[in-house]
Amino acid sequence: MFRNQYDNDISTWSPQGRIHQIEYALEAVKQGSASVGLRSNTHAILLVLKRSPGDLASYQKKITRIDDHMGAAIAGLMSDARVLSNFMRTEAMKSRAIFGRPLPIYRIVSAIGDKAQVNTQIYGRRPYGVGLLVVGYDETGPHLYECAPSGNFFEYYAMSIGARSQSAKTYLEKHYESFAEAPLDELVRHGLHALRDTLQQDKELNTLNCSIGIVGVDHKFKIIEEDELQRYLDLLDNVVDTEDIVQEEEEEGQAAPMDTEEA
Amino acid sequence: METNIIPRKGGFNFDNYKRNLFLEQKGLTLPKVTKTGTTIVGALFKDGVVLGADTRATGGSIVQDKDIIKISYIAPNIYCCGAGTAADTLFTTALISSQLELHRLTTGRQSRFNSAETMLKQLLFRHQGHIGAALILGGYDINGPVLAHIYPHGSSEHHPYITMGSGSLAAVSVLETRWTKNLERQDAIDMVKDAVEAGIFNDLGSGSNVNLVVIEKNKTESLREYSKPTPHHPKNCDYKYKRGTTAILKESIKDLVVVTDGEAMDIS
Amino acid sequence: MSSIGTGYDISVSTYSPDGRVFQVEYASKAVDNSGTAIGLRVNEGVVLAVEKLVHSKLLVPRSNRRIQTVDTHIGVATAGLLADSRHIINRVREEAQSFRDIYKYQVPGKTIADRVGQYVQAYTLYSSVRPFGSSAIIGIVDNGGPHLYMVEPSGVYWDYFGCAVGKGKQAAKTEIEKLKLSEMSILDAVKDAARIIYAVHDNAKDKEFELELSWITKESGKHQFVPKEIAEEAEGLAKESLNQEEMKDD
Amino acid sequence: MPLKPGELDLGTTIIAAEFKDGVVMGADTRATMGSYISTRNANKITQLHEKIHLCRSGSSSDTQAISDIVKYYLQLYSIVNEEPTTLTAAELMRELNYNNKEVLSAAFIVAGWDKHSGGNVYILPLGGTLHKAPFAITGSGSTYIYGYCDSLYRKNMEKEEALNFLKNALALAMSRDGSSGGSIRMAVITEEGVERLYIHNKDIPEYNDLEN
Amino acid sequence: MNFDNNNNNNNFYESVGNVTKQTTRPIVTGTSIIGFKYRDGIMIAADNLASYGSLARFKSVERIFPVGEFTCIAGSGDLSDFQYIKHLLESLMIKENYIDDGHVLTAPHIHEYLTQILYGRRSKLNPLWNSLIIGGFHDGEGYLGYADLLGTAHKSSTIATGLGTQLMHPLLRKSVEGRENEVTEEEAIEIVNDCMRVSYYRDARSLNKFQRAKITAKGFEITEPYSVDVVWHE
Amino acid sequence: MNFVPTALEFDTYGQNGQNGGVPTSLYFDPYDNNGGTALGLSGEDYSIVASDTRQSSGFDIYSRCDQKATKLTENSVLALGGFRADGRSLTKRIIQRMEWYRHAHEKEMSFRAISQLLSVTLYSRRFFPYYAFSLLGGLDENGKGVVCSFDSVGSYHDEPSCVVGSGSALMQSFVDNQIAFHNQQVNNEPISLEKAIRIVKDSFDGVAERDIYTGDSLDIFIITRDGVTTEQYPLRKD
Repeated sequence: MFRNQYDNDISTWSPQGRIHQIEYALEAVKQGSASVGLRSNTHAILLVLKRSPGDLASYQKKITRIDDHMGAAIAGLMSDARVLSNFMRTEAMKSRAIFGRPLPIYRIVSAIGDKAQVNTQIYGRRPYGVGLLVVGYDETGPHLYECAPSGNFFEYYAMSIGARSQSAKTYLEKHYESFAEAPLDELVRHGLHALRDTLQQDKELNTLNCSIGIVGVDHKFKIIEEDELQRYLDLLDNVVDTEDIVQEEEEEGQAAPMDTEEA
Repeated sequence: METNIIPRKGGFNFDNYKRNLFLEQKGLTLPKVTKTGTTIVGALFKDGVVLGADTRATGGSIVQDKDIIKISYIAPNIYCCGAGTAADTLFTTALISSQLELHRLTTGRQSRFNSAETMLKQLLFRHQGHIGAALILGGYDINGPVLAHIYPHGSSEHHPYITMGSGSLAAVSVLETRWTKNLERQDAIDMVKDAVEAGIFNDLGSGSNVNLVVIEKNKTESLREYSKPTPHHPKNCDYKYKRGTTAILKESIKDLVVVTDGEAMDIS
Repeated sequence: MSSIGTGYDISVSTYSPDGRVFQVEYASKAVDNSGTAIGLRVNEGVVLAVEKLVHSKLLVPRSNRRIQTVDTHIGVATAGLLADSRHIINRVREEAQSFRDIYKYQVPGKTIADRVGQYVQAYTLYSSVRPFGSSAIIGIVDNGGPHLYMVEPSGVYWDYFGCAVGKGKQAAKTEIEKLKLSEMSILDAVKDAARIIYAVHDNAKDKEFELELSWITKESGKHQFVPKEIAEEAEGLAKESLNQEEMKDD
Repeated sequence: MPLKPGELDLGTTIIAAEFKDGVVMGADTRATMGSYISTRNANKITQLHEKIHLCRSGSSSDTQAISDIVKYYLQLYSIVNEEPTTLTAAELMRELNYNNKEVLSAAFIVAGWDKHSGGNVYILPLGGTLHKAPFAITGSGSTYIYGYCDSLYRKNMEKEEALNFLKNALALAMSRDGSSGGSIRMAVITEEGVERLYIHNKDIPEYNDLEN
Repeated sequence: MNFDNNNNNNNFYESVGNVTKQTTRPIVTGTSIIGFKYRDGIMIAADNLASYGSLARFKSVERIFPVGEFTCIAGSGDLSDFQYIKHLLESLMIKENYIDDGHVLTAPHIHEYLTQILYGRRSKLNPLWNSLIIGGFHDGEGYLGYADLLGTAHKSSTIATGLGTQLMHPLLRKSVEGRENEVTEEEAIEIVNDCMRVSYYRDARSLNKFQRAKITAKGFEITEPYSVDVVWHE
Repeated sequence: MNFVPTALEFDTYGQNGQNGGVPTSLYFDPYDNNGGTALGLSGEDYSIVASDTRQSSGFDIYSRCDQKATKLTENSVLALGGFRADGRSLTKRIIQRMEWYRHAHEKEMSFRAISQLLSVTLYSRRFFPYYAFSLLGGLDENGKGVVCSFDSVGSYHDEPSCVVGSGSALMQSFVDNQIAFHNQQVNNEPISLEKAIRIVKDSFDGVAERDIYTGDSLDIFIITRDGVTTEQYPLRKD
């Protein structure tokens, strides 16, 4: 790994105008397993790949419900994610309490961005090591945002983060123009395709290693996993038997240089 | 003459009132009186006067009586609506009406509105507001139709339309928008009815039905339950108790009549 | 003198022997790496324009704005680290609000520029923080008319007629200097702002960009994005003039 | 003594003034209970004797009771003696006011014309004193017009002048005092008799205070 | 120097250990206000008087103000608190505006917000001494809400505050209840005039000079101050 | 004396300008009572929560359509009497706490858990109480109808039927007799849901006759295994 005298702390600029610590934090996100998000004109969905630390452990939860109209997928340090999701839940509740309205999605992601930025400017702090995909449905329709440890956040038609997310992005870029009008099932199918592209060879999605979050018109945010998931997986062609994959997933988990999904 | 004008000291004293106040402060609870949280209304029309009242009497937040009569007889040509403490309005008007009756028997003439008004206000002033009667006095005498209000402290004034009681603010909104000079009889009746209903529906102290009295020259008409704006729901269940519902804790039967065998009737 | 490797350039609380604070200069580098932002001040108001580089086609157009409103009468265009820019804008908003809370009217340009300058400068004083990697162009119309300020990572700010920051700032400045800003209508300023952004955009290095155009007219006194028709017309003209330039070059 | 609970209050602005031929008197028509206007067209100018009237302020019941008593005494007096003077009426009022000051909340202006001394104005504030004055104002609204009256009152005004003075003074007080308002009632008392005037609410002069 | 208004501690007396509240009693006050639904939306009215005790002190006080394009607030009670609330809402709307994410605070949101503010202050025993009417147009229909110094709130098709609860509300109920979608604008104006006339007749803290606001699908419109004809029977 | 307009909201001055219009003393009372009655009763497999919709203060009706009962989950409904602002605030707080419970446990709170939560929440304000009389109706973990009534600082207990609010003294004895069969020897077969609803309506008709703070309209929430349904019923409006 490259090493220089400017990458030790968050309060130092490199001569090129970069902050290496932020860039390293972005790497932490890539250690996490992949998450994919995409939206149509009516729905916004999340699809995640879950890892299990071992046979005796259950699969990590990677999608959290924030409110009836909002949910988030996480890639990176789970403990940081927990702090952020609690923050988001509190803010969402405040909005309902004070104004009686669901919190607009833009506002929660910008609040997270602002919170994250502070950690990139003060010595002794470290940036959050977590990337979020936030989906929500508010008065202005469905939204998908990505929040990064740098404090940046962007609104996308579709996006993926985490390990090998580039493959998913390639898929999404190829198909995103058809998402707007796509019915929900079609949108999920695209999402699963993109997610499958992040898998290593001869691994497949199954009801254990995958979960989906859906929100949209007249559709409260709902996490779909385990048996319920089968219906959606059936939308994909060539589903491989579950048993084989568990083993290999595990290996991938161990291969990570830093146990990013376990606090 | 000069000395006569100085009112004598005493005459009327409020020691008992002061004593009661003192005892109340020390923790004594005085008996509760029924107040007619009330809407009473009166209005002049072309050739007469209409008086109207609701029929609810309250004690605290409880309806004591759903159909109380608040328009009292003073004389055949004079009636009076009362608001405030129910007993006070009842006894004040009864006292004055009996005095007027005697006066009529003595003089053989129709009672004058002014007599009734003056007697009422002087009685109330003497009691310095401790008789809680707020009255609307309406009548027809040789001066034509007259309407006056009398406050518990004893002030009075003549006006073409008047309302008093807890619902008076509700009722006044109707009168202020609808009263004009020389109303027709029926228009006046409708207006007074609506004014009382405004009190019934908007003031919790007033409720149930509307009673009216219309006084014209040589004619007084009492319209009881002129309007019943709050109909009664029929019961949804039958509340007849089955025989044996009430527990029998003890049973003892006593023969109150002792029957003794007499001698056989002679049927021979 | 080269800074790298001297050890005088890793903390903002360290001067180099020749009296420079390299960390501030490095922060400015971050600003220079970003898409260009310019501001023009004419008699009728202020125009702000930003070359927003689009790093992915999955981005939702017209979201993720780099020009933001503060209070009602202030527009801020930024260049540099986006998150740092937001931090500065939030501060401008807080300052504007605190001014309003006390004095119950809109904060004047000089006051807001001064308060923001002080705030940014404070981040150049302590080793425990780093300077902002962002420059903010503040356009404002107050009682004294239109003003244009630019606050740099050092905390320095000046009142400008026209200013530019970001990748194409040199080229943009040259273009701005050619304009007769004191005689120009605000509609022309919009057209020129669009033209300049198109002109300085480097097609070879950065593929896509989105033009953000906003103004504060003296007439409305409000900061708004330039209405669609006017913006589209300006953008059309800008593209046209770009083609003509290219043809000339050929 | 303050008002008893629930007592009808003549918040009131009342005024009377001597002029060339006699006296003029004026009053607003508002009676309140708290901020509720229980009567918007009250009559606060009461006749005591043929050419003696009074303006009432304070408790409605107290002032009515006292004026009823004095009215009765003056009737007796006029039968036994001669036509009472304004001063006699005022002194009777004072006597009752003084002897019962602990239980009354009443202030009066007595004004009238008599053949001995022409037009006279007397004022009886709370407490039972009696004062003679060329003009007198009292009631809650009067505080707003002392300056106006002090600067504009002149002796021996013509009738129209005097009425105008009254009207403006009352209008000014009524426009500022929430407890005064409604229409204006006025009375002119001269050797010839009593003339009653009524100025409709709509016709009351307006001032630029509406902008302030 | 602390100018933070939300703290309410920016008080001189604080420094001498004597905790005072901003409004323990109303001083400069406005009287009753009314609001009701009609066919096109909401109609609100308030007179222009600020009383100081019984003194009619200021006669051109505007007690209706807009918040955004489709909401108007009218207030009775203490006017210093009312001005504070106005500033609060102005600041809030500025914030909402610059966030620029397409979300707009509408009448129900503002109603909820004000209720929370009022209830919060009453719970600190430091009330904002007002009764407010929130009139707006939202989701294709009129919205009318009430909130007061205790944090009590409700929605209704007719609302009146202060003495108007007793004086004007009966008239409103009679003319509007059950006919919310029939009352025309002309009729609504008549209703306002009738109510304000009664208020002028019977409320000693009122003035025959008032403003009317309507909030419809087209936005809000607040009239210039005007008066109604009155009748006095000699 | 009742004919006087009582406690004018903002009229707190020297009443007749005798103080030169300068305000005199006044203290702030943070509480009000907005009236209203709520009834809860439970059967074998259902429970009912009913409340009138009148909101009042003093002798004034503020609103004729103010819902006092709130559906919390598919098997619990909360009704509140007393001070409405406190009631609103309390409801909001309970709903928030329930939301955190959902976040933590990914399921709805049970009826028993909610009643405990409500009690704790009320007691947390022991020395500045919520002036709200609460009534919680629903189904317990076995699907049996339960109703709990709470005082304003959190004491609570189960009852087959209970009444809170302004008309409680009038209604309680009636429902005790009709629902819990107090003082009835022979009639104690379980009451069908349909009959229970009729009794509820009659109870409110009766109370609306005699309690001035109860009236206008009745909201009836019926909680069964299939969820919560509602029904409206008109009451006296005077």
